Amino acid sequence: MNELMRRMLWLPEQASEYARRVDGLHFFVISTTMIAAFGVFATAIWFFVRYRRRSDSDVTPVVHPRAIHEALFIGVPLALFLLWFAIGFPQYVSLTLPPPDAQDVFVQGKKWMWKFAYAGGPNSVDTLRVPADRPVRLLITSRDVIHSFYVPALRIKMDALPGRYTQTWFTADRPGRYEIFCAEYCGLGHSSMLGELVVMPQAEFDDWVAEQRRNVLAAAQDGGAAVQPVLGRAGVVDEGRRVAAEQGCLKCHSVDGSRHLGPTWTDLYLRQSKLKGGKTVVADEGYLTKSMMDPAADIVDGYQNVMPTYQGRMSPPEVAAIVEYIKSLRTPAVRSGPTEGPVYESIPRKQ
Amino acid sequence: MAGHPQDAGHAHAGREHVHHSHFGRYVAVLIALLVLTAITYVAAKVHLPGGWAVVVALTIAIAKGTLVALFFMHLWDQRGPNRLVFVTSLVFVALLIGLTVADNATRFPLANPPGSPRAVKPPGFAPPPEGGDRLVR
Amino acid sequence: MNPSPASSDAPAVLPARTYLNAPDTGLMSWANTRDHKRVGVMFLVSTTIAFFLGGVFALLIRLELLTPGPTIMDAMTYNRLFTLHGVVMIFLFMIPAIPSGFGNFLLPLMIGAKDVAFPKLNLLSFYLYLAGAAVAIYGLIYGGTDTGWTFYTPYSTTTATKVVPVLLGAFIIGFSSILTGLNFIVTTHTMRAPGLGWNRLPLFVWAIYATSIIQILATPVLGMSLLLVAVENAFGWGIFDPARGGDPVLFQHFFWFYSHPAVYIMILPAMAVISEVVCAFSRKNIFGYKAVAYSSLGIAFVGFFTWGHHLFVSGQSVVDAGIFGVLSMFVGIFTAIKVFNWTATLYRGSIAFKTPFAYFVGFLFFLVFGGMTGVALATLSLDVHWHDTYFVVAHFHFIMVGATVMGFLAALHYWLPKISGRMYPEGWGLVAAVMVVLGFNFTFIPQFLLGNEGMPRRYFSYPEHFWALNVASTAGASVLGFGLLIVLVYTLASLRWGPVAGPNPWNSRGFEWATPSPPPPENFDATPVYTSGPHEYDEQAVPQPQLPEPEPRHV
Amino acid sequence: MSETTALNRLAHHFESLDKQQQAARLGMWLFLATEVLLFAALFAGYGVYRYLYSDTFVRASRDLHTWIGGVNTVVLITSSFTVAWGLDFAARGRGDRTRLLFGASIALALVFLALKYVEYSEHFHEGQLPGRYFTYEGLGPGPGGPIFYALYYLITGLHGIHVVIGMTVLAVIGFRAGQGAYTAEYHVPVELAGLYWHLVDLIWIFVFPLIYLA
Repeated sequence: MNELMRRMLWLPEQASEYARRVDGLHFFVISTTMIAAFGVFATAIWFFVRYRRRSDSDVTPVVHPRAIHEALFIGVPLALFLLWFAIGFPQYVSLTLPPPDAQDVFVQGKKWMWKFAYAGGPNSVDTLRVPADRPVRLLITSRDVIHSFYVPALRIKMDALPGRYTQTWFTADRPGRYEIFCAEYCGLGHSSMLGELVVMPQAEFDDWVAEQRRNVLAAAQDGGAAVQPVLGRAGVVDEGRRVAAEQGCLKCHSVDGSRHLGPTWTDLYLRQSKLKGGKTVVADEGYLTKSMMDPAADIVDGYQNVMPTYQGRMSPPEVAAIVEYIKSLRTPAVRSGPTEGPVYESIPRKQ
Repeated sequence: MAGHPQDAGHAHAGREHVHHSHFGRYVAVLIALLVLTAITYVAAKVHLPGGWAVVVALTIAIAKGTLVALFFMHLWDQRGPNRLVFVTSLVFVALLIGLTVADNATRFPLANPPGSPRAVKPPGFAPPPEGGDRLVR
Repeated sequence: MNPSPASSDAPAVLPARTYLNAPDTGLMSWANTRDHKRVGVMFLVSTTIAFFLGGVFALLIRLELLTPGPTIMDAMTYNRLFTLHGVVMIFLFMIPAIPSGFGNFLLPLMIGAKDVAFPKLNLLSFYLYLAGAAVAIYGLIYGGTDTGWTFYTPYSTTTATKVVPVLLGAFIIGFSSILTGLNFIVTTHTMRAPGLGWNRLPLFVWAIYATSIIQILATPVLGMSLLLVAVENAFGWGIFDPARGGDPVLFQHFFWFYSHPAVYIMILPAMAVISEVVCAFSRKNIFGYKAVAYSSLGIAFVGFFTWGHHLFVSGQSVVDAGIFGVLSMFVGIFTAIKVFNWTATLYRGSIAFKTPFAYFVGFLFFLVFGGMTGVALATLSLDVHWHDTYFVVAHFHFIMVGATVMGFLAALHYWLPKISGRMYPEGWGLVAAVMVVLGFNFTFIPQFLLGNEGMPRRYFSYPEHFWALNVASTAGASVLGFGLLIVLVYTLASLRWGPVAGPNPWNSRGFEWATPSPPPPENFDATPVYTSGPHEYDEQAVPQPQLPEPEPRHV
Repeated sequence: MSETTALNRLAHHFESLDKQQQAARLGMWLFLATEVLLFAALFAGYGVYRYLYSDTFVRASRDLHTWIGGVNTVVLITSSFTVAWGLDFAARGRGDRTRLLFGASIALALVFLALKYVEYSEHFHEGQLPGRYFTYEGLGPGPGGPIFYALYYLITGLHGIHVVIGMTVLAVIGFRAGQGAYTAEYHVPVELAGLYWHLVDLIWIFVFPLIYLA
């Protein structure tokens, strides 16, 4: 019955006990809505047929309601609605009361990606891994505008407010992969701000965390942070970093490998990129300089033409310094971004 | 004065304005308002503890406002709809203020602005360094 | 002075002197008019233009969503387009269309007045509307505003596109709305003709009166919050800016304090129309006059207590959520009362299935379904799943397009003879009505399912598994658009070639039919005196000897 | 004479002058209701931030010159009184006295604005400016100070605009009253101008404790 209703209403799979409870209410609410709507409609249609105008001189009686009619008109729907509320409100309240033993995950929305951080590491982008059958509390925030963290399969959603935290929690009980959407309009990339929730059995999750922490440690021993500017010509690079910050480049280009409004600068130098229209280009000094002067000329596929020209806004030495800074941003291995964990077959969705 | 076409109307308007002056009433209200202003001024200088200063100040303000509305603005001797309009608007003001402040007072504390003393961090709350306190501008 | 039944030999010519040709027909006489009927007609024309403009934007949006990726435009254009669609439809069409258009035309006629209380303010209201519309559209097109009509901070205060002109445009239109509401309330209070007590007031007037209350009390808060956003955007004063300690959720409180009641500004006038139409076409007294009349006031007041149900996932407190949640359950009751009473009115009526009635049928279905999904949305835990998904989009389109546009179209057909003196073609009317109602269902029922499946709104592209339902929705939208186009064509044609209607083509008992169609500039030759209500049909029919005994008055 | 004047005042679409005046009064009250709601949004904003940054707000309001606020309150209350008195004369057909008293009210309003100017220029000097322009250091760190001053300027600024509008209205109506445009039967414009001015006073009565005595 649950499965039939779920498919009829095109609801996504139910990955938690909470989702199943909410769906129970959903089925009840939709059924009463349907019955009421079609009840009213059937009555109306019956009246249309039964009392259709037979001649232009038809006479109609005066019909006034009795108190009982109006009492029923008010009482029946009100009782139903209050019943809905009485079921729905406790469910909503339960979402705001995470159990004390819940594992905390920090969620940060940013145009247009999701970052997840576990206490003690690791961090990940766009992929949230959680253990099955264990309560997980999400502490959600945003770097820029309001986003909304939405997992349809869990029936949960919570806005990410810039500068402050909101919370929600869930206990996923079905290992698998589920979609994460941004549900609050946040600009150009709103509809591509997608993420993935990976629910894994506790043991595999523990293995994954241990593996990730080892990697981070190794990277730290390799050379400090994951992103370590190659030194040399340090003065120019520092100058480039300063100019980039002043000119606001870093508002759209990240230096940690993450995707933002524009392509990241990490490992950008000499990278091959596919342009809009299919051409390929190598990001050498010439391309980087041209991109600052005439950004619209060669747009990398998948990005919007939103960058203003810096022609006349920076002196040639400043441009050169930025290019040197970009050249300095090279990593032995880029460590950010989702790391591959065990792969689960997602439960097949209907077509 | 013969042939008065709007007897009913003038009876009403006349009752209010023509037959007797309200001057005495205005003076009494003015004195009351000045006295209340003095009281609220002194009360503020005393620096009452806690939230009492606001409560006292607002109570006196409401009393003064009522005097102005009733006598200077003649709600005392005006028709029902006008009174209803004004009272209704005040009800909605109270509604808007009450429910927005109630929201801030009872929400998840960290959902309040981080600079506010009301945004109490729970013990053991340790966000990652790129947490919400830093904002991209 | 209640309207008399139409005699069989209705005049085949239009009255010689009407508001359309007296004092004269020049452009200046319209631009400078004080006549509420002319102001109403001007509002009708401009809101209808806005409606078709917004409709074109809607069709472009649906076309873009025909395939998962980019179809005919890029993301920026799409974001601007849905902002255009929202702002134009809500501020330029929905809010003024029925109150300022039909309300202006009909309200004085229905209460037997010569004009509204403040005719100059009324004209000013129209010019404010035009000015606001011009500023807003300028801002939308040249500024490329991409915030959506909700202007949520901090997106609206940090976006690179220009937002301030649109905010100012909406602010100015707000004043237009306030002036109209103020005028209607004062008119209803002070200008009713003799014999027209509150308990005999047409239900149209009751609902427009309730609408005006909302316009007066809610619009200033919108104006102030839009100004605050403009100040924030232009000068960075920090009231809503999280980086300066401001609270973006506070903006949502302010915005919905207006915009939730504004939903009732949009739906109450449609209910006003429907109350008139259902009586006229079933030739029956309204079932439960007081219930229908007072429930309008109930909606107006309780509608103010529910704004927080737009903030269930915004970080609002549980206490507020509970208060707003339970109060939202009550506002649905008033709509339920109306629906049941309208349906009961049909009982033992004499129903003529003309075009306005066809739209009543559509309205009834859309309102019940849209209304109940609205209450379902206010059920807190369900809202967490549905919030900001296509379920919400489908719900409010059921109310706004479904119910309000059906009300608008019913009004257009019902009162076209009153306004223009000519009839529309009945056959085409029914064909278009069927297309509109079916097309509407095909457009928005798939969107309910999309919302269930989890597709968020304002998505430029979407994962492939949402594809099928989106195609269905776009297909339905094209049928809906085509149906509306037919309405436009035959309405314009009938203004010139339609058969002359006569003063009361529907045999309605509504007071506005007691004067020639189109009415003379001063509405009535002499001040009317009312001896019976506008929804009383019992003693109207020509008595025939073979009829059974009259029914007892209380059944 | 007075009747004919009164009859000329009757607009074509009203049945009687009484109805017309009733309509004008109700219209004015509805307009005042919209004004109240306009300020309501600001007061709600004030309430929220007063709650969130209560300490800073208290300190900020103690920084202000309470005496200026107090004197301004007395000034506005007195101007309200003179307006009410002026209406009293208008109701007895003494338009010349109305002009005199409205003139007194305008003079008091000028005193109000002058004091406000003194206050504003001091704030500008101290860097007590809204939002991102805030440079004053007397309130310690945190966003409470800039927000207090943003609200301060919004509320007192909007109120100041209303004072200026009210003065203009009083000037026009007072001048016309002096010309004998109104009679004991028809003086509804005087009444409406008075209502507007009392509302300006009424709002200040609430602004004063909120801003200066918090």
